[in-house]
Amino acid sequence: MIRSRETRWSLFAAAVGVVFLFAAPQVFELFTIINLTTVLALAILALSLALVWGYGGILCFGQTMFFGLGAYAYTIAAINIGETTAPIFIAIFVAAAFAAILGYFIFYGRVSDVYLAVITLTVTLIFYSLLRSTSGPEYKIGNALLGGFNGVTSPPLNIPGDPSNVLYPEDMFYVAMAALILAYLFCVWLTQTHFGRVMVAIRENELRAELLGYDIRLYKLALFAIGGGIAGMAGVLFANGIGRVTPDIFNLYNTALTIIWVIVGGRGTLIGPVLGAIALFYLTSGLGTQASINNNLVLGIILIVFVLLVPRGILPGVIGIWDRAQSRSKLLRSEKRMRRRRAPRRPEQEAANDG
Amino acid sequence: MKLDRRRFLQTTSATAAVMAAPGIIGRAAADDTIKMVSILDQSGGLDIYGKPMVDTTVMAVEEINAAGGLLGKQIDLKTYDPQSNIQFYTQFATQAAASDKADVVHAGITSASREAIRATFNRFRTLYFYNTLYEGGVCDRSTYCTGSTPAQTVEKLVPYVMKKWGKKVYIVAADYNYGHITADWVEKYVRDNGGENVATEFFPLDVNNFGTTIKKIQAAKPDLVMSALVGGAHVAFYRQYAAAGMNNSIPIASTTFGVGNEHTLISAEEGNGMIVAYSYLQEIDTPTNKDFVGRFQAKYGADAPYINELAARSYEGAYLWAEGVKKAGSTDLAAVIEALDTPVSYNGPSGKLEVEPKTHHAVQNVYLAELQGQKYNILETYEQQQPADTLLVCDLVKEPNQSKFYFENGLEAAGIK
Amino acid sequence: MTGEIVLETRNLSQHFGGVVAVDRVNFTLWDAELRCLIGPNGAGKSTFFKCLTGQLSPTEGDVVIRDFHAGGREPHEVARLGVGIKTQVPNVFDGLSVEENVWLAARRWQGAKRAKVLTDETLERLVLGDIRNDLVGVLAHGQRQWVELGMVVAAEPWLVLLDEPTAGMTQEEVLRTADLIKEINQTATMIVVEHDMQFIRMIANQVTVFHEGRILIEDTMDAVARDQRVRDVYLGHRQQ
Amino acid sequence: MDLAIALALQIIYGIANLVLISLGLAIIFGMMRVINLAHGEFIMLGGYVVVISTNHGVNLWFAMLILAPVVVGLIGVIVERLLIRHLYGRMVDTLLATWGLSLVLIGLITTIFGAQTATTISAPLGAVPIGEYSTSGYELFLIAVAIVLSVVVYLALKFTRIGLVARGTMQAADMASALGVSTSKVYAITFGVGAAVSGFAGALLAPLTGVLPTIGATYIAKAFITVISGGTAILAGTTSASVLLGGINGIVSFGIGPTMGEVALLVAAVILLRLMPRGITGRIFRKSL
Repeated sequence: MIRSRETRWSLFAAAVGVVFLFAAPQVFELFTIINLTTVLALAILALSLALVWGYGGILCFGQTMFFGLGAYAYTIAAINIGETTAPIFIAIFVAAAFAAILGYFIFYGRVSDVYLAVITLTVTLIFYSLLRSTSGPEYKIGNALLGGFNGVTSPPLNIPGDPSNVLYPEDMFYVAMAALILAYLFCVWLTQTHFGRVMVAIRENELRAELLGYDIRLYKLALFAIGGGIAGMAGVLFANGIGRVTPDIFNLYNTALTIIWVIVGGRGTLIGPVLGAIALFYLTSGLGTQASINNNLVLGIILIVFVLLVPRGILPGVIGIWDRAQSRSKLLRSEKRMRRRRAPRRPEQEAANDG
Repeated sequence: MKLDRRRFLQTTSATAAVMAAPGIIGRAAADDTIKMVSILDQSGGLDIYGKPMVDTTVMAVEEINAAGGLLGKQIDLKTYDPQSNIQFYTQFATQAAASDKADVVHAGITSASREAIRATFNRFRTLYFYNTLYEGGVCDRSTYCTGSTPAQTVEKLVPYVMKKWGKKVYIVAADYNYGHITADWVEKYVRDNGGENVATEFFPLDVNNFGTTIKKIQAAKPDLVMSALVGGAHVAFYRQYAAAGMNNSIPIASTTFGVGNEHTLISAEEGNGMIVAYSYLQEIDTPTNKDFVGRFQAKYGADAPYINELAARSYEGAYLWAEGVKKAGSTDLAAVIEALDTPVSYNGPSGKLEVEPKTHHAVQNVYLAELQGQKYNILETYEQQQPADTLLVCDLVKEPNQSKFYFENGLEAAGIK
Repeated sequence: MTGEIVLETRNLSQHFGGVVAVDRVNFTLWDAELRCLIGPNGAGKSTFFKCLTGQLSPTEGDVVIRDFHAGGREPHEVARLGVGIKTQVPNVFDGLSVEENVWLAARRWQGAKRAKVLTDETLERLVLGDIRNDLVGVLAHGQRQWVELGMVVAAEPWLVLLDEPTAGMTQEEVLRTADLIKEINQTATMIVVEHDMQFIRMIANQVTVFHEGRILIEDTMDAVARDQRVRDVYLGHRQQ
Repeated sequence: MDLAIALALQIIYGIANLVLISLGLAIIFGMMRVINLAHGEFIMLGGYVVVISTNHGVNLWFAMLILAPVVVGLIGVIVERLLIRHLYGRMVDTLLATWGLSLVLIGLITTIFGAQTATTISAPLGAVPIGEYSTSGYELFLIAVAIVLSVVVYLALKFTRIGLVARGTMQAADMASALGVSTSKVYAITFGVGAAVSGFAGALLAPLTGVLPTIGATYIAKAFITVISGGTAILAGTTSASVLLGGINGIVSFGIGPTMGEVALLVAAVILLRLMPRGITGRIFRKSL
């Protein structure tokens, strides 16, 4: 019953992550380590969408809204409170709570599919429009001015209980990497629980799940809120990586990009979208260091070639090749076994099955 | 919190000094060049501004190198394209400061991107030049803002057009920080000159349907419209305004029309008669400028884009920095800052450009011009305008250890207005 | 009829635009019964079934299951009463294995341990053991039907509603299904919607015939089979 | 009174504008269930055809009404043949592919023509006085074009063979193949027509807007929201959603301000989809085109 292979690979992936956590600062240059905070924040954002969309089948076209809410909530809370430990939890709570409210609105209204995509996109764009026009001094929450288009400077994380002891950007890497590993393990665990199986079941067939007595609205809402919370946490890290939150987080480009990461990495896996986000970030930023060919052109061609050659995304593509070799022999064996058992008793059924 | 932040910056600069040690060794090893990094958008929505800026930056560096370089060394210019995306700004800023160990970085178009990277440059004690016209208010020891600010241009434009056209002014502006602050300055100068501000309306940057507003303007019957609209979508305003026949009845003045070469994106008859104010226009009739324009067009072809203030200032910004290095005789941060603040000046295409030591902004000429046939006729020249707005809040001579953006939340929050 | 009424519809109607698919039906099901609903295509029996299961919200009238007013409720609320439902088109989790499908049904009502046992029992009972690890999506139509029946059984319902359980099955499978239904009926009250008369003969004692959205007749199978009106509307229809 | 008429015309123009920028997307989505993220770039291409060709002395009307839809339509057919056809039934992959396509088109145009291209055209037909007010004659012309275009699409759906397939597809996604029509050909034509309509819209808007390689981003979100809010019916959905969203946008823009006008449009779409989870034509006008 327990998908032991998946668990094994997940733990392996997490172990690789832990090795990276300790090895990276020894191997990479300082600037790489500093920049990794941002990259890892985006990776966690991709993970949250991998959970909500890849596992839950909820095509959320506005995952960046929870990401942005987390980033803003963290920044505003930290400015008001004067330390950053509580704001982390406030940010996660705000993002999850908003996801829950929006989820209630969506799922109890039976909105799904592309219509759900448009609602989530639209709400994200509402945040984008509203936040951009908050440049005046009248837009403030507590002591924090919202800053409009230019955004707000985000206070850096401090050691819990010691507000004056702030983390250096390179120390943020440890926090971000640990957060990614923990968030990933949490998601793996979640998919293994009864809740996670029901979510997959709902993705596979909503009506059947309902007919079994599962309240799919509630399950979707719960998953949506969890995904929102994870995205909110990613937002906290992003605010630290950039040192600032701006309404651009909520723009169409970024929210579509999140979808692209998940497709590139592979839907239905958790680690795939994480790798997809990291790969695309470095591909795009790598292109940014050259100026001879237009970056959009190169990136666009790469994505198109990719979708034609690797239709299911990076990870499922690799697994598929691996599996085909494995399962072919397995299938042969089990078929032989079946034939041996059934053939003497029910020859007519074999015939029926063949026809 | 403010205290904590400052403390953070102090602690980080201390670490930066420690970390700079291996950096200095590294620099000594590759001491044959001076490292300059440019981070400007060459793709994405901001490329209309970024691409010409990169072109002129490259041209300036090539010229300096051809003339023997700086302090006997060649300038090694690296250009990064953040693709109109803030996460790449911080990525490349960190790379420039921590990995390339740049002696100077010329970077940033929007204020959001500038603020995101300024913190990084502070931390790594990297000299930073911001060559874009913007809302003013940055007050930072190691940052130089060479572009014009609203007080410099709006102050001249408003009285001129009010005298010419009348006292009732209708303001349309982009709904973001720069638009709001510019609108504030326009309102102030309209009041100061005894005019009446009929209405101020703000538009999201991606709106490109201005019909209802044009009707409102028709209803309000102002003497003139002041525009602080920004970006590709807002070009639509001028076209729809002309399509409704308004350009013949109520004229438009602007300090933002043209930074994205908007005057070539609308036809001649749509733009004729508009009056703008900038600290550089390609049409400036001086030998230095004509020579500059000639070299630019020779390098980038006859189809080269119009050179606007952003592009010209990027060129001049590079030279201004080079003057500072020459005077300092080194690329050491403190020495270059000291040299720049003496103050250094550079006679460029726009005329004399001089560092204003209190604000690290630039004293510069301002030109008023009328658009005719997609070209500007210069009407007035105002020599050596001070960055009056930033001077109200910033004094780096008295208080050198500052790194603030005073106008982050508008003028009112900064105590002006 | 004796015993307790477990399911009842009162003036149940379902309209689609101007079309009246179910027209003021009063239907009563008694405890431990195995009731078959028959009728030609378009008679309204499937619509009626969907009203019972919460898939459709009735335009008028009510469905009462024991004391619960089920009309207009969500399917999961109906299922939560202990009702096992199998729809006309096999509704299974194609991307999951046979075992996981059944487990999801069992686990809805039971703790992890009991669910495991129940899953194993059900797989054995329905002879699905050999294909327990196969993805349901790759199975033949009849097998998928069986998986769905397994899901119904694993939930240990006291009331079972089946819509055309033998559609697409081989003769052999139909026979086994008939046996299974009788077996389920030992512990559960049942409604089976079917139009395969042969199959109904195998399992039914009491039959309700639908015609044009109403109940035409309700009697034993033999009596129904002899009824001229049924021959006209139902058998006549089948011959077309 | 004059103001009321002028404003009403302006709001109607806002609606017509929304119809124009959405219809191409609606055709492709309605018939093929492909969400074309390069839609904004098709509009941009239409604008570029007009700007570039008029710069080379081509007549403005010819460029807008004929050249732009033909060129962009052909590009659409080529894109369908080379790219989209490999991805049918994989809605999610088409998201990625059309996203890539949008980047390629932006990059290609920037590489060829630079970040901006000077133009010589302005809106023809002059200004039309309405009492003390005046409105653009060209905007009135665009209202007429939007109406004519809608009627043409209606007739095409109602009376042509492709229209028949389209109606089938709108009712049930796999109907088209069941009808035994060569779906491959139908899809190529559909994608081409959708692209042509988008290019046409871009061309018509070129004299009223800025034409830049990156301008597509201005249109795509609004078009996407309008089409999906409308539901599956290509024409009834798009027009009804345009009327609702464009109307609200216009009224709020005038009453409160442009920023709130934009927000009101978005909020209206969210509420609409909550109340009608399958869009307007999923709930009412179900049998419409």
